[in-house]
Amino acid sequence: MDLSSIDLRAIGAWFHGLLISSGMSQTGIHVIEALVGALLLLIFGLTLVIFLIWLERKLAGRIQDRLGPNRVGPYGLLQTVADALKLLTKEDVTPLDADRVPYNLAPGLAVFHVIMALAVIPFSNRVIGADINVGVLYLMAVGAIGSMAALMAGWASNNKYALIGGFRVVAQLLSYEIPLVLAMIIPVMVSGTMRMNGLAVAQGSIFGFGWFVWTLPLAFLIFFVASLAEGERAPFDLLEAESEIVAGYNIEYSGMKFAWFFLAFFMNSWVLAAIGTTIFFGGWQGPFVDQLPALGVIYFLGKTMILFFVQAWVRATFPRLRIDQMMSFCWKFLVPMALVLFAAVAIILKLNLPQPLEAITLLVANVAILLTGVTLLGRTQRKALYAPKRAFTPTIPRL
Amino acid sequence: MLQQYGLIGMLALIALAFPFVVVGFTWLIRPKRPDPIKNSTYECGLETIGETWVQFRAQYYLFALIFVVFDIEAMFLFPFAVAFKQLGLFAVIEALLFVAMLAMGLIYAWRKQALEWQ
Amino acid sequence: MLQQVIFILMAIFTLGMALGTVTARNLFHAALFLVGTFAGVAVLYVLLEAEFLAVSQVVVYIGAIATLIIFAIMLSRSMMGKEAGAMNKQWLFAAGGSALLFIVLAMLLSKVPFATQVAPVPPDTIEQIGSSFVGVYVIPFEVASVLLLVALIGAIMLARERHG
Amino acid sequence: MAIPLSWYLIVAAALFCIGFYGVLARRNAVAILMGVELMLNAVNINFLAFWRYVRPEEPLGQVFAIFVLAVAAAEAAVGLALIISIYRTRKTINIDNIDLLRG
Repeated sequence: MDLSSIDLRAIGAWFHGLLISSGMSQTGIHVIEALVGALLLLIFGLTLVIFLIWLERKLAGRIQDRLGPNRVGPYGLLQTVADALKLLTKEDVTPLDADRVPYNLAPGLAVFHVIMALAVIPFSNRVIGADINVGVLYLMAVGAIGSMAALMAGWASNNKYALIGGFRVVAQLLSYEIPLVLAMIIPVMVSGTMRMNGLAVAQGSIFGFGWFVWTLPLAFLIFFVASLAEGERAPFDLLEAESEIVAGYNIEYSGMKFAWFFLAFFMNSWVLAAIGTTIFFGGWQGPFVDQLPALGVIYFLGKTMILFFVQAWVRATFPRLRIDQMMSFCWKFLVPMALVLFAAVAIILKLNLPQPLEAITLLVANVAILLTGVTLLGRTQRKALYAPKRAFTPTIPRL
Repeated sequence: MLQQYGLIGMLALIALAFPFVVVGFTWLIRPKRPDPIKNSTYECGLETIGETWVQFRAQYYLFALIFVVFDIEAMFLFPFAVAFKQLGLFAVIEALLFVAMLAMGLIYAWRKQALEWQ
Repeated sequence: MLQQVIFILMAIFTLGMALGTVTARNLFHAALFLVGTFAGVAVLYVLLEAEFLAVSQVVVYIGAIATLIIFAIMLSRSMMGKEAGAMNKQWLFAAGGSALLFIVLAMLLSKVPFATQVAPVPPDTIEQIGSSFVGVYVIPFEVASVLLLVALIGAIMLARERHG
Repeated sequence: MAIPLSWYLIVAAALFCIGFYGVLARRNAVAILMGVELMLNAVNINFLAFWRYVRPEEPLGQVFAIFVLAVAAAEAAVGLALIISIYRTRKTINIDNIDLLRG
């Protein structure tokens, strides 16, 4: 069998042909195709999240010298399924004082925002839900709905801890959205498109040398740190700082409604990893992908898994930051650096340098800005560390 | 173009309905034994002191405020970034002026200690 | 046909949410209705094939302005319903006036023959917007940045808690 | 085109009137601000409808709508900061009670 004939596009074309031969109207075909695509994305998301939860628990277990889940199924693979079944049959307690409509709406919106994000992610050159013109901005919009869900949950629970957790997490999500977006604008500027697939196509030179992570490593670093915060992961998981605010905005939720927040959390991390892969690691690009388009899906999922693994690794090893440190880090370090980087990249690209020289200049500028930023940060931190500390400051009494 | 949004709209319908369908399904199979203590806040009968919706500090508002300004900035910069390849050096300098203006706002907030979490 | 059905449903949804915004006694609920209105308007923009504005609408209005409003509700503890009613004394006149205005506008708008044309939207609308920001409309563009700067400074001055 | 222009204009007019009612009838300053936001949204619908149906080849309508968005955000930021600041000194944001200038 000729391997090159395996094309995911062929399945779509076959399905399209099937619908046309059934003699349906044009609108009907569009509706059915949209329905099938949407259902596929939903099913993909749900199966994925079952696997991701197992993976993360296993990884965290191994990193922290524990076993992790190992009872249900081979290697504990079915642990998440068992958990899901338990949550399905669990009693669902709604606090009497809760603001009922927003209380019930919030977990649904949390799931809604992560599933919506799947629509624009290019799994391969042809396998993409909707390749819209404003892909990157669409992801931002979807994220805005997520912070609205946290705000609603925190408010409607009628619990002080939930409210503080909700407000904290929204302040965090809002703050870190700025460096995230500024870091995403830079690849958009280089490639000249906001389409997610266009961004992946723009990085397609031989064996990954066109990936934006090589020419814009600082943009990727900013993106990655901000995506840890957007995914509410350690070291930025202040919403579930057990020692301070018990468990954040979802404390009053139980049963399936809690499960939805849990699912949204894991899928959100994966979506952020997928965005990082598409924007900085060439998405579905890889060797022989032109001859065998189906390989793209494998490359894409593999790269995304590696990024997700790094996220889980960071989560399992880093201690938590304080909220003031977290806010300062965002606004006084990441945002200024992203702004400077934006200006530098814009100017370098307009110098019209020949190709290899331009890439090298970009790389040098990135590293230089990063080193300057880190040096400045280190200097101010050291000053604070060695500042004279006194038990009390003597004041001269004024006459 | 609208075809692309057909899928997004369909996905929106399904993604919006699906969580509630599942929650409705669990309502059929789960136990329902409410009691006043279980249903109180914190699920344990410990009463909250005072009103839940207490007044918050202005710090949250200040962060949201700075965010709004930078959000608008990003919205202006995205079309600029898409058109970037066709633009001349002077146009780029104009956009950098725009960014510099907002960077000044950030510096002002920094100096006024609006970025400190007190 | 399908587009018309979607339009009518979304128009009803949007207007219903807007009515909720102006009548809800609980201010937090009013803010949530407002979010619903913004989402409905975004769908109308999609039907107009203005995808950039549709997405910006969600980013700016739901992500930023609605959040700001909810934070402000928290900060001022201005829950409705606890004080006297949500409406002031002139609400009946306001309702009459608004209804009258709507009737006049609707009659006017359905009568006027606007010179419409059926032209496809160019595929590079976003590039056009971007290059016009730094081209034809460069002065509004820079003025917008000054406006945002001034708004930021003013709002920080007003909202900051003064110490001592 | 499937949807006539006047449909959009009528929806925008209705949204504008609802916002107008909110501004006139609400007591709470934040609620009044929400009414203003509704009115601005109605204006934007009109801009985009005219852009789509009269001159889609030129981005003027979209650009104007973006500026309206920016102005709306600036207005909300300053307006809400004012409300918070008034609340801090007067402990109310009920418009009926804010009548310092009445003497």
